Amino acid sequence: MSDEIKKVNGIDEGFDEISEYFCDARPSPVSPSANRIVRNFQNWAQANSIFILGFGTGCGAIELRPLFTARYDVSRYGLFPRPTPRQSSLFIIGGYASIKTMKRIIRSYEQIQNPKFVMGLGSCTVNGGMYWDSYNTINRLDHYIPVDVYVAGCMPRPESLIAGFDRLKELIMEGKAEGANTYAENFDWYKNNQKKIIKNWNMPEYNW
Amino acid sequence: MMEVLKQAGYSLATLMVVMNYGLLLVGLVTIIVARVHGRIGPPIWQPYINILKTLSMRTALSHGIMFYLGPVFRIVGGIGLLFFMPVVYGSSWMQNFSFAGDVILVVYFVFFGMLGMALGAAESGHPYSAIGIMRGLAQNTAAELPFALALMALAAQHQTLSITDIVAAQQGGIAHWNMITNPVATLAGMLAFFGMMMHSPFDVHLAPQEIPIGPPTEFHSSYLALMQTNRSIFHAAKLILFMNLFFGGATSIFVMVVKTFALLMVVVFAGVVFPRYRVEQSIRWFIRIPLAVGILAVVISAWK
Amino acid sequence: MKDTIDKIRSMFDGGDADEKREDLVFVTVPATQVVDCLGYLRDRAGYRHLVMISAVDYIERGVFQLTYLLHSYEKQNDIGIRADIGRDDASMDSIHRLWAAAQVYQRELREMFGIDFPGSPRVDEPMLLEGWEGIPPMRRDFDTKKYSEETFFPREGRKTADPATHMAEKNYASEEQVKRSVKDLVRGRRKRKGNDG
Amino acid sequence: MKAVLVIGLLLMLTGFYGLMTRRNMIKMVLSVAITEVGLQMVMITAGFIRGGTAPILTEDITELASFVDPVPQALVLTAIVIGVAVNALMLAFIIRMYGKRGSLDVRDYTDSKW
Amino acid sequence: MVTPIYIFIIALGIAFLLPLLERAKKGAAETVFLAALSGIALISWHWLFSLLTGRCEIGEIFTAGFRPPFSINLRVGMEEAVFTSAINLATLAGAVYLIRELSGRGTKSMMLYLLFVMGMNGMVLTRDIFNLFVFMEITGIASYALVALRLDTKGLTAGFKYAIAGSLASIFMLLGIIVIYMITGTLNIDSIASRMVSFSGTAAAGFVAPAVFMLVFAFMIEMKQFPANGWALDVYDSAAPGISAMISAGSAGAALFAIYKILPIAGEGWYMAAAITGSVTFVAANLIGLKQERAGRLLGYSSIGQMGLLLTVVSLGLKGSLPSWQLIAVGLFINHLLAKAGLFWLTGITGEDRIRNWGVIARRPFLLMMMGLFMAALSGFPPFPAFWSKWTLVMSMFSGGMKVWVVFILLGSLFEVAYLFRWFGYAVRGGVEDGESGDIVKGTPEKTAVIFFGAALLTAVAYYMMGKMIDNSTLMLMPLVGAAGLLLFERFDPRVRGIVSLAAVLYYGYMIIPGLSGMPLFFNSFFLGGGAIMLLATLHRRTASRGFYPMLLLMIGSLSALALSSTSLQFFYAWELMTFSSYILVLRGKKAMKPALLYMVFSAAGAYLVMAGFASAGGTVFGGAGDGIAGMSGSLQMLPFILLAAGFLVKVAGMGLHVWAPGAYAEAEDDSSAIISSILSKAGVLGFVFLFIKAGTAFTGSTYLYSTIGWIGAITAFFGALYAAMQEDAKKLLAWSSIGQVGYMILGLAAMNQIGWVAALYHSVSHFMFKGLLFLAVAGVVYRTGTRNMYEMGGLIKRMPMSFISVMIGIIALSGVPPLTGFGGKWLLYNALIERGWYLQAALAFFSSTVAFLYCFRLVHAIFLGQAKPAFRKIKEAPRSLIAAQYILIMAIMMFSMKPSILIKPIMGIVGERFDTLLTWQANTLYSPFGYWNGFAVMMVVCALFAILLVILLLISPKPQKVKQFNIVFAAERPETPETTHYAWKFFTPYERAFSGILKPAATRFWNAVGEWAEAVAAMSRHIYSGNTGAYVVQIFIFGILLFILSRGGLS
Repeated sequence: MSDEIKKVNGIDEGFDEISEYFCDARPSPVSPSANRIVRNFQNWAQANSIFILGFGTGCGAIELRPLFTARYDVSRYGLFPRPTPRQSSLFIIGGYASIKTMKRIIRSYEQIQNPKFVMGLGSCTVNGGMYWDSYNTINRLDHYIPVDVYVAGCMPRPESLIAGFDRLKELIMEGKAEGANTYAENFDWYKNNQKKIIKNWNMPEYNW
Repeated sequence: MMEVLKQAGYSLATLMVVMNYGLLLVGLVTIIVARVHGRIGPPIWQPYINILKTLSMRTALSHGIMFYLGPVFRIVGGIGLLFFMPVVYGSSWMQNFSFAGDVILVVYFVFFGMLGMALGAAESGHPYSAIGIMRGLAQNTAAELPFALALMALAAQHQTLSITDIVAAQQGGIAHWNMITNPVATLAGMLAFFGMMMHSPFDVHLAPQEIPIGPPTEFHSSYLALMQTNRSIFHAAKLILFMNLFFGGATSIFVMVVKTFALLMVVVFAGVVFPRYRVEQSIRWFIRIPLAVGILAVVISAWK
Repeated sequence: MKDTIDKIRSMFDGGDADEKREDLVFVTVPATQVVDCLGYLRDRAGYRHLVMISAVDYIERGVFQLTYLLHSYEKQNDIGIRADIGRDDASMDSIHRLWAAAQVYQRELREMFGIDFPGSPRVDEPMLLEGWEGIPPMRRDFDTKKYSEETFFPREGRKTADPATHMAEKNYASEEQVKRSVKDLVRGRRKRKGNDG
Repeated sequence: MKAVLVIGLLLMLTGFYGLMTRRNMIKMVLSVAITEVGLQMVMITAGFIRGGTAPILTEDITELASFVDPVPQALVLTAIVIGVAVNALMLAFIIRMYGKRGSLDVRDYTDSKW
Repeated sequence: MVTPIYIFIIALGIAFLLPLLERAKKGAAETVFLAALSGIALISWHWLFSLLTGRCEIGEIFTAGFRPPFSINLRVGMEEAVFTSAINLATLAGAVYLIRELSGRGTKSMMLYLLFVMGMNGMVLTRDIFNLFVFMEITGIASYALVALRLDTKGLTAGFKYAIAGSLASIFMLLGIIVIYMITGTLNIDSIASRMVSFSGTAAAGFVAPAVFMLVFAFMIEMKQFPANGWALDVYDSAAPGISAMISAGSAGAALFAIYKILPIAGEGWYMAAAITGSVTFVAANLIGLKQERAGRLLGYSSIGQMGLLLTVVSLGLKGSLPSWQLIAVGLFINHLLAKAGLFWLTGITGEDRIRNWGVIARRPFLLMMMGLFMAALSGFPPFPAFWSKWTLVMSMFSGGMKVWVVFILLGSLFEVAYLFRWFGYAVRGGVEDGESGDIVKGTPEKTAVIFFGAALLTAVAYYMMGKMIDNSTLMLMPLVGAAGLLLFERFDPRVRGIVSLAAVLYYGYMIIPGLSGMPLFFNSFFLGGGAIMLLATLHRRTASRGFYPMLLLMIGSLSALALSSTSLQFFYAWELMTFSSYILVLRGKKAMKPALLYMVFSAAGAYLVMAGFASAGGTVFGGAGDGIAGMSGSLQMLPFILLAAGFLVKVAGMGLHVWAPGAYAEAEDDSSAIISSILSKAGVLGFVFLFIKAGTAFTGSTYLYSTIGWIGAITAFFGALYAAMQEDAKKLLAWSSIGQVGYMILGLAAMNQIGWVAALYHSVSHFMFKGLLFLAVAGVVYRTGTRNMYEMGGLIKRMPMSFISVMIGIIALSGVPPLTGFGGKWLLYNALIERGWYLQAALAFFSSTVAFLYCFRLVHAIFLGQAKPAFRKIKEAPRSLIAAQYILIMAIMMFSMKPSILIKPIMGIVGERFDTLLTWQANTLYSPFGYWNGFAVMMVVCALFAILLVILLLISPKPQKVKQFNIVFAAERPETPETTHYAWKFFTPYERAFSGILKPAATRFWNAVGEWAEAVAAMSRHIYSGNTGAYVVQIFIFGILLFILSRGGLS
């Protein structure tokens, strides 16, 4: 906020934007239901109704579109696109992620509610792919947010993605896709890694 | 007291029937849309899974008290709309609380949920929510114009505002339906119906591509579950309202299912064929032909 | 075109024209003359469109070579004005008053090469490298691989091959095999010979 | 008598004309004065009886009817006095005004208008 | 009886003695001078007193011991006594006012003043035509000199102009006199009149007409008739205000009296010509006054206008067309005398000639109050004499069939109201333009005292006239007494004043309400109860709030009186009182200058329509009291119905006549807005109720008229809602909403059936509750945030939760969503309209009520929801008294929502058996012929559902994490600032675009054009007053020609 606007609004010197405007609570892991039947039931529901938030900054985004067309039609498997992180559970990172993009990825990831899954799409998310020695592109996505499934390829075909979804469903059913809890448990490690590359942080620790 | 409890129990049963019916309808519509697109589509019970899934979310957040209450308002609006209407004519248990008010009550109650939801969505502070609400409200009010005219035409025709009486007047075969006896009013009502169902091409308030789904942008977890449940009830309730007003009501659940399904199909097929209107386009659309039809309907009905 | 080049050379101490194509000529002028020269080209010679500004790091010569590429709609040809500026404390006159669009290029050059354009709007705001410290990444003395390895947690197991060898193996496998087998054959014969011997 | 009447009326018209056309304030006052003179002449004819005597009661008066009507004469006297007073006052104003602004043109004194 | 000769003796004698006295003792002259004036005044008062008490007869005094026609005679009759008393009173007061100035100029000025007074007395008293001339000249010469007393160029010029015009007048007068003398042989007015009659048909008749013409012409010039009055304006403009006051009040009065004596000589034919001249002058002067920017000249225009009106009244009275014209004339004259003099004196005190700079007076509340009082008197607001005079005038004119006259007179009055209150607006709200902020108006004690004396006298006369004119004057006086009583508390803390007002209202209500029934009961409990709640809300005031509580009390009281009125006059009296008090309340707003003026002009126009309506109805008893609950009286015909309905439509801001309303509602102070919008807007509804009761449906054209009114109501409702949705200003939004909501009430009433009336009355109450609630809540917000632009607010729910709840309840009730009260009104309304067969109107009303959702949502969203702004992150909840008032209203809303029967049943009783009974109650269900509504059940179902579902949500939902305002999914970005994230500005742009075709402010443009045309005509025509003496002379001659033509037309 520029000084001028501050003056107009009468904001005093000690005004801290971040703490004023953002919730500063840390995330805490929420363990799944203790009852096995309930847990399995919930996992089944989670696995059969996956709302996708596509993060299409990389070239992989172009491979997401055909999934919803007549040729591949993932809605058969209970997968639907959803435009807002609040309602989604699967976060697909569509390719290379630059530092600037990472900031947005982290923000969106944190805004998804607890059982949340991440799919890394393409080699770039795996090890940097063809941008492996770039000064501006990350190499390993899983050092910044927990990734459940990687779909390798440059770019992977939609069929590969569907295979990835299958794998993800298996993981969910088995109760192994607990990325959100991992993130909350290793919060400091993730934040360290994130802050190592994002120099002007300018947002709260955790974006609720 | 017992009467009241009995009525409450009956209404609850009705609610269950209509809710399940509504959920299946939503699932079916998704499938139909998919088939039109040449896809297979999700299973018909997908709405149930979706609700279960949203219910099984482990965290939630709240922007404030109105945000928290918004979905409650919304679903009260939906259920209330249903509760103030007789669902099946002549049935002893599907009359709900229709003794509490006539069609004007029902029509105004449509806005209860909308307003409550709008308050909740607005408290989230998300600009897209506000934009979505603005669009939704703007378009809905425009759609009310031909609907009000159609309603007045019916009132003029039947000299009553009670839904039960309107349905009663339409008994005795298709020839007595308002669709036949007052085709112009029916036309006006149906044109308004497009807007009131908020289905494509009148779904600009959601517009996933420009304002990520509008008012519910911030809602999630159990809030979303309530809203999805409400969506099915609300849809079904609106269908039942129109069925009662123009298409002779229903004498059994089966007839109700058939008629409301047919009604919904009109909207759905129109929706898959036509692209989305912009807000001012849809408003202008309503204040042109449907308005003219509505006025014609009133004039004709009052003439009689 | 020819006249224009001559004019530039006479008026702004331009060097020899480097004619790449019939409709693309580069002229080098002293850095101090660039703004005047561009102004002349824009207002008098009809080169109203600034196509781009780019820089090349000639670390060997110790200079950045800036290239301003202009286009004339009437003449349907391009002129590139080149200027060398020193690598140390690289600074250049801003031309955002001639073309407002130039500020974007200048911002980029500032960010990627560290060339300063005093007075250009928002020139110090980064476009991409938020909070970047150290030498700008496009300078040739910046070791991007090293930086990447230090910063981005490289995944173990990545194999890097010489592209030429790799492509030869990948695409011309049969020929390679023949070669190798011939080699092997020769070697084997020798071996055998040796064994024999 | 008629001649006096006609002259009086003519003088009045002259005065009116002057009042309407003159822009010099003194001339305007003069016009008023001329009008008044004309008026007085008209008035005086009102009570005049040809061959009558002055309306002064002396002892040898026999016939009251031969008196010139005294009332108009009284009126004229009053009118003259008042007229003179007003004219004097106006001239006094004009002198003051001239002292302030140095002009006699009435068009220069339109400070308050509209 | 004291002989009038003493007056002349005192005046002349003292005048000659003054220089000697001054030489003998310094300062003695002043004392003697005042004593002399007092003596003169005492003589005239003595006459008046004696004549009133009948202690003596009308006196004829002969000079020189002969009977007329041989000598000059003076007469002291009732008229003379009244006029001399008034003139002498004014001149005495004026002398006190002027005393320092006069003594500063030496004894000569006092002599002039004495001569001036003597001349005026003589003009009134003498019955000799030539003597009249002499006195006129004496007055004239004295006043020429007095005008130029300051010896500045302006004054001298004015004196010169005055002298020229006076000379012309005297020339014509003498000419006329002499011719008349020649013909009749006498100078006595009475004898001339009697002898003139006998000349018709003889040879001398040829001379009569020109002679009479000359005479009348001369007096017309003296009466400053249009267009021969430029010089007079310059005189008022240029002389010292104290002198102008005397010329305007005194000499004009004397001239009026003179012409009153002269006109009978001129004969029947001249009455009409004089009346026409007078009314043309009245209209023209007031029209030209519209454009006037200088106080002195403005008052000049007003004076000339008043003279014209008086001339009209006198000549019509003499003609015999106006019964009780004496009362009208005396009322108007005394009113003019005191009020105009008072205003001139005020001008003198402020020393400020440009009305734009009159903000200086605002620092002296006392003077401002006096100014307001004089303004009210001059524009004919009750209880001042002009009000009664105008009322009687219009009544008599209508009954005499002079409708066109009424139109002109009311038009002129409207212009006068416009410019006077424009001036007053500057005084209250104008501030000081030239930045001389340290310049505080100081009046010397005697000047202030004189002004106060004038005002007191005016009030006394008003009281006297009121007692004479109105029935049940004690009751009608109550509001004024209350307000005046409250003035005594002005020095106290505002809270004390508020509590006293509250107690007064409650006590008053306690006293009167038990004795009432029917409509008066309904409206009184509504006005007084509502007023009490709103008064409670004003208790948060900490600022001085000068004059606020008296005016508020006056308004509430006048509303109550309105409901209690039982005659047309009482109704109109209360109506005008309400208009004036609410105008002052509106004007108290910071930016209210223009809106308040607009409000005043429209209200005045509406009031004139109402007055004309009453007049055309011809003495019909109008009002609520005394009306049973059964049947309609059916005593009104079409014309009065139209006029009254139009007048009330202005008040309810019916579409087309609404342009005043948004500004007035919005720009008043925040808590006043609540009162004005929620209570005052019902005054028009009340008017319609009474009107419809009186009119019934039996008269010719009733069907069309009612359906026209119904359509206007529906269209008003629609456009009110539509415009409300487009406002950025919270109070403007509510203002438009109020306009629309009142439209529903009119629509309901116009349906003329039981349901419609129940709907309208029910909706009145519920509109009062929710609109009061909303306005108060918004007042609290505006009070804290200091802005009215909704987009500048946002997210206040966290800071002001109580206000939020108020607004939420308010909008749910307003939008008519069940289960709150608003729905009942809508339901009843639709049933009424269907019963009436007004389906299209019903559909339009329905659509409007859905459009209401738009602004409802916008209001609550933009203010309380969305993004909180950093500037408001520390603001507190609204003041407690505001909140308390709101929660009383909320409780009422909840109660009536839960059990609508406790409100609807009494209303059904009040509506009574005027119509066929259509509504029936069965337990909690209300049945109409078409449908049914069980408010209780709806409420129960909704509450139960809400509770159950809330519990369900609490059970199924994980414990939510509370987050802050920027924790939103912002397309993976973070919001930059709350200002750019809060979507509130131009909220319904698409709607605006879609409806752009009908959103053009046609009415505003139309009225703007009317205003501009009026101003343009004024601006154009005032250029004839070029300030050039020569041109004035020409104008006098032109006027003469016109008058001649007029008289020819009149005589033939």
